[in-house]
Amino acid sequence: MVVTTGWYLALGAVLFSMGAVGLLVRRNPLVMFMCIELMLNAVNLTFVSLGAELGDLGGQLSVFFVLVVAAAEVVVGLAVIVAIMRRRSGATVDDLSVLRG
Amino acid sequence: MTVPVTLAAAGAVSFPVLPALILVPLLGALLVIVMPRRRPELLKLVAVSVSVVTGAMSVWLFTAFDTGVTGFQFGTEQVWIRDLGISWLLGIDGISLFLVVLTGLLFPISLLAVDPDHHSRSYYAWMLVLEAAVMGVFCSLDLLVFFLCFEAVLVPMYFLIGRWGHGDSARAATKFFLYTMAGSALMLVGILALAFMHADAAGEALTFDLVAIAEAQSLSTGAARWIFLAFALAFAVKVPIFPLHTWLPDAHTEAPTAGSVILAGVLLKLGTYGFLRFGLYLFPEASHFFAPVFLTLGVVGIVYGAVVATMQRDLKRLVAYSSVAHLGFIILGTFSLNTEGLEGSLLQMVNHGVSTGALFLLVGMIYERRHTLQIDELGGLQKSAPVMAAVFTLVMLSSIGLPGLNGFVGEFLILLGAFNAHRWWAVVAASGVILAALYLLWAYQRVFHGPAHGDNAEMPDLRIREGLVLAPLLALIVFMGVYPKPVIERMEPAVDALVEHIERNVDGFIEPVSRMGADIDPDGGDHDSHGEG
Amino acid sequence: MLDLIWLVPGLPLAGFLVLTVAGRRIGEPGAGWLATGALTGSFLVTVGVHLDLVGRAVDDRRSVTTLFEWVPAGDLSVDVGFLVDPLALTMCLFITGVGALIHMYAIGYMHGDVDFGRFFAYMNLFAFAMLMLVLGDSLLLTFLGWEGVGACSYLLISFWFTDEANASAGKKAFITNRIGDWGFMVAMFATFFAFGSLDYVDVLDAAAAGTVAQTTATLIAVMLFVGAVGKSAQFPLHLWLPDAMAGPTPVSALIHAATMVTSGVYLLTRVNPLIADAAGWVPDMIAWVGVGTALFAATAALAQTDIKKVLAYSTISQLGYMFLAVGTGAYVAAVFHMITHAFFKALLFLGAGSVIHGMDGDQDLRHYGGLRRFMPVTATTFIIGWLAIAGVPPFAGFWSKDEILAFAWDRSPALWLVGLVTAVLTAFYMTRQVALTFFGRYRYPEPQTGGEDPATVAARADHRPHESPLTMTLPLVVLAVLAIGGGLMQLPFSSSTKRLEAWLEPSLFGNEVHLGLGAGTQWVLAAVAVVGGAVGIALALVVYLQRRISDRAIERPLLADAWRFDRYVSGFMGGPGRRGFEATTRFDERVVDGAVWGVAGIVSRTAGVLRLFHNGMVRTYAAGIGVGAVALLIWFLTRSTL
Amino acid sequence: MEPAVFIVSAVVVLSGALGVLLARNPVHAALFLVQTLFGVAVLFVLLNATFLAAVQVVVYAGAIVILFLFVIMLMGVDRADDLGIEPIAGQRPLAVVTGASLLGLTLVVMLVAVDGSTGVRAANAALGDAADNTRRLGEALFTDMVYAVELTAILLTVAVVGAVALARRLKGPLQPIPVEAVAAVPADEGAPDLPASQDPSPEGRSPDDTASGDPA
Repeated sequence: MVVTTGWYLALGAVLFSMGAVGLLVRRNPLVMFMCIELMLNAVNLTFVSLGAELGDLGGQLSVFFVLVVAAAEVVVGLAVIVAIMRRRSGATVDDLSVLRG
Repeated sequence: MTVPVTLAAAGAVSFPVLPALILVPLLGALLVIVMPRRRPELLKLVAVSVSVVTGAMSVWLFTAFDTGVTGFQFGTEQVWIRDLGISWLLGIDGISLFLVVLTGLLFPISLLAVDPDHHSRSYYAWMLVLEAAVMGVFCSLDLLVFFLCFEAVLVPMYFLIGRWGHGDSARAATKFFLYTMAGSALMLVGILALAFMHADAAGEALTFDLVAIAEAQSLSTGAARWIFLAFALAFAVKVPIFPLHTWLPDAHTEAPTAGSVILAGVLLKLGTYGFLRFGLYLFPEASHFFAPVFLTLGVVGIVYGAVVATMQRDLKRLVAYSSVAHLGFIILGTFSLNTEGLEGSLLQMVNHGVSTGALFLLVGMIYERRHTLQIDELGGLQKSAPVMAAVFTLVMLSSIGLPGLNGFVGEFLILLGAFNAHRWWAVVAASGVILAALYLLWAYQRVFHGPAHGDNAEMPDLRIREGLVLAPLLALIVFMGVYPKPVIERMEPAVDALVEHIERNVDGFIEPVSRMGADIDPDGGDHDSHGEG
Repeated sequence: MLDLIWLVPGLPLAGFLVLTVAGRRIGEPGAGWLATGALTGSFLVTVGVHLDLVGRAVDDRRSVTTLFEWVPAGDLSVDVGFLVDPLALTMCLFITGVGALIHMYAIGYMHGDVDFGRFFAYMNLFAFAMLMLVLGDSLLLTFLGWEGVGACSYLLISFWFTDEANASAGKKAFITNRIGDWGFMVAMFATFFAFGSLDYVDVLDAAAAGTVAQTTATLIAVMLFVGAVGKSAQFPLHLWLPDAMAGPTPVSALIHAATMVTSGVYLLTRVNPLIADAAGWVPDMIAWVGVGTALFAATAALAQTDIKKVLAYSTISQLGYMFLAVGTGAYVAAVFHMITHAFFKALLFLGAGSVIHGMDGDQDLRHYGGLRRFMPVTATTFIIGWLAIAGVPPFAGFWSKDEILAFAWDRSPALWLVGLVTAVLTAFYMTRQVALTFFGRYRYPEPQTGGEDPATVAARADHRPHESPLTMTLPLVVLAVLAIGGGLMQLPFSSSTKRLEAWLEPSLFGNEVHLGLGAGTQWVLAAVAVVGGAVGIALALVVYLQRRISDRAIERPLLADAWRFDRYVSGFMGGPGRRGFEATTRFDERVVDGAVWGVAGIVSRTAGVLRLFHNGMVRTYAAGIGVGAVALLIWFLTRSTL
Repeated sequence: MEPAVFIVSAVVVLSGALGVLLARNPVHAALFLVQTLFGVAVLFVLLNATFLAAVQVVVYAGAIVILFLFVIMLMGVDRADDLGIEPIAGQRPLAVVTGASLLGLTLVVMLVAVDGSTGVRAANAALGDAADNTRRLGEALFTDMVYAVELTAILLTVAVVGAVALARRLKGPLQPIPVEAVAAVPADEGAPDLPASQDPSPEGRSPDDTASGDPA
């Protein structure tokens, strides 16, 4: 039994979908962030496996940048959550619909 | 690409005066913004001196302009986006010269005439930005730069109307902005289509150079007609041509005095100038093809604007609708496609700017004193303010088109040109002259004549400062009525060239001119020049 | 001397400018004397030019003096220049001469008015415009004067602007005139189209040479006639003139009797080659409109009670005679009547002004009576004017009217008959006016019809009518002399006594019709006219002095209302016309602007629906992204061949 | 050996993900996330991406998740989620359908596409073996991609500054988020810390009245 690239890709797809479902279902902003991380990881996995399939370094390079951006995003996102929680602890994202049209 | 721009007579002018016309007000606006907060009285001084410098430069252009030269003068070119063939290509000819001068004159006057009642810093900054944008429109010979300036005009005007206006000014400003913006959206598409199709047809690199595109006339007839319509819509809203005029009364009524003056004096000319420069020049065949439509709309505008003006209850709205009528004349002259009509149109643009500008200044002065412009609430003002009444009379007579004052020359030439081209349109349009007398004299009677009651009896007369502000306009009203030759002789080569350009590019088109002893057939067959020569 | 012709309009213009700037400071009576002086100077220059011209050969009497180029545009080139020829100069002579007298008169009449300086500024401006009208060397320059006099007329009619009626009258005059101006403008367009020029010299010479097509000439002539009808208050554009009497009386005398209203006649005389080239019905139309207006206005004059309105309708009627003359080709007679009319009608108006002045502003004929005892000079001169207009020989009016009637007979006896009836009516209503004003009982202190407050009647009892000052009576005397002797310039006895005809000949291009009547016929016609006049006078005396017949039989309300024509027009303008304007305005608000707001409303409503999707829930947005991603994937898959 | 490692890692990854999805307590969720990240790191090693595996452990598991935990602990937001209710009607079915469709479609795309993959081989740089991986990655990052790397540096700096600015404790009392806005169907008006008026009426602010909005 040989592990082909397809296996990795399938795993990535499952992981991505689970992250997406989590994002849609959970209400705690922190957990939603985590789901986003899951999705990013799924994409990273796909990048690396396709890079391996094609013998190209580009996939790994992309992952590097995804990691950086993810880190930056988490930092800012968490700061926003802190700012919100300070005013109203225990808020879920459903409570924050101030910007409704 | 070489620029077919004639450098001013004495070789090259070392000082790039056209860029300066745009940059000086822009830098002035920056200066106003960074002025120290402690010295608010300096704001007006700086703003006025900047606009006076700009005005002086434009007047210098008038004197330095080479009367005998056909092409563009004072040309400069500064490449902007090389790959797309966009450059700051500036130049003026006899058509744009007067609009530049008019802009240069009206801005200092309106800045001097009225002080904003709040937030003077941003007021002056916006006014100067507006001046820069308008100058850009009149000077640019690059389609995209033109469009940029054409649209850039809207932003300062939006704020001037919205923030310093009266009444429901935010709504009027929004209406103005959205209406004109919607009109010009298609023009951008038209400009792009024109440039790409020209580049395709001519096999050249992409360029937005007006002269190159216009002289090549590389588009197919059908394409040119569609693109002309895209341009025409933008200009028609801006002019405004009936039935796209309803933003104008609202904007005028709610705008501050200076805003009204600039709006009537300069901004409306963007549309009529656009028709001359970009409509007729770029699309001679399409202009000729659609001329009957625009002539009809022009005539409808003349009569309709006058009729609606008659029934207005607000003095400013009345003047606004009179603008609709006056601009109908300009459209009529433009689409007569002969020298007399075009020169009349150009002259009328300047005249309308001067006369209606003065009218709005006077109306603003009345508002300042009485805090109302409802005609019912005014009356008998001639008793308390005889000098103002006299000035108003002069301006009104100019607006009515009394010979000897400026309004007449333009109107007469327009009708003369229109009569040569399309007889019955001119005959109907001439009746606008009767209606003009009707609405203005009736308004004058209700505002200035009759017994004065209450506050009307106490209204102070014109102050010295106000008189001085109005003086240049009054002088122009008389001078251009008595001796319009210096103006006409400067525009003649450019207009002749434009007419020749149309003749050259429209099959079987001969400029409709008069001829000796010609017979006027009684059926009034519209002598439309097709193969009649 | 010819080089100084620019001084003729130049002096009044200078006077206007000085008075505009410093009129208030110069004050009374300096401003008046300045204005009078300016016009007197013009008169003297005109006389000088006249003598110059008289000394020249007949074919050398037309010259053009160009000052500067006015409107050079394309093929059009119009100069500011003066066409000096006998016709223009004749006009100038009586405009400046009569004008100067009226200016002088106004110094007394306007005494004590707060706007004394402004009045004389306007008067001088008017004189300038009027002189430009007659001296202009092109249609366009004439049009400048044409509109200029209209504007001055507007300013002067509404001079006492605090009264709404005056303001309305001024406005009405201007707008009605503008209708005529429309015709003038169209005529100019057609002229330029046909001739490529607007200069009289080019146009008239070409027309006289017969190069112009008949249709073209007809169009131009008819349109100029429309202009003339407006300016000269002919039916149906006569409405403004009776109302124009709201202005100060010197204005009525100068503008609405002597000069401006005759400019229509001048214009048609000026373009006589075009009328000659036009279709045959054009002169007939002019003649019939003229004679019809003459009759119509004379009937209206019968029943007027305002002393100035009688004269106003009389002016309309006399102008009708001039149009009749133009229509019959008797240009000389038209100009002749224009001049004599200027003399006697100015005299009558000034006399009326003197009466009004003496009666403290009361203008109602019925309140006068017996005034000759109080104002002898006014009464004497007024009576001279009356005899002149009534066609009593040898006063000036007799000669000119007689000549016109002779031409009318020559053209068509029907025209002559209407003209004769008008002459009888003229004699009647003028006699009525004189009788009511100067003869009979002094009725002023009596209670008037309509149940007056006894206090006002008592206050009137103390009033003593008085004669006017010398500045006012002197012009009356001068004009009276002219009204007596004016006929001398054109006596019909032989070609040597027809001085005016010989003098005007270079301006007429041989279009002057020559009477085909024998001397005998002419004598008979003259006798009939004299008898007719006498009958009119006698009838009026019977009615108004002897009171044998009730004046109610004659003064019908229908006539006093001028056949209700004005009422119908005003009713139309105030009713359906106004409603039409209002409907257009509503159309603008509801339909044109409504469409704009309708589009805005559609956008707004669409947005209102779309905003429901923006519920502020992050997870809903996320779901939207998810669904979008799925949709995109499906789209890719369906497109992809895989 | 490879299939075994892959299967074990896959189980670890997926169970961790399921844990994140279902854990009521955020702290537990964070720990499940660590589990998933480790699983992915192992897979990276399996794919010869040794450097990324290290970064995955150090940055993700070591830094980011710790940051999550810090926030949870410090802010006291470790209150358990009530997964039993769903305020937004239809959200869950929609989520399941969306997730399933995503899964199905991506699987179709990937599995069908990879066999007939049209990707360009070794377009950027050769992959090299596991031992060489770090050196090659470093070379690529600091030669060809040096601008991009510098840009990420700027991005991170901005993020840090932004985070400090956002999370800073301000002087004065905090404005609570209005209760209306907290309701499931919020009221219409905007929050008070939005600019009060956007219309250009004379009362509105002008550009020269410098930033006057609520700095919070």
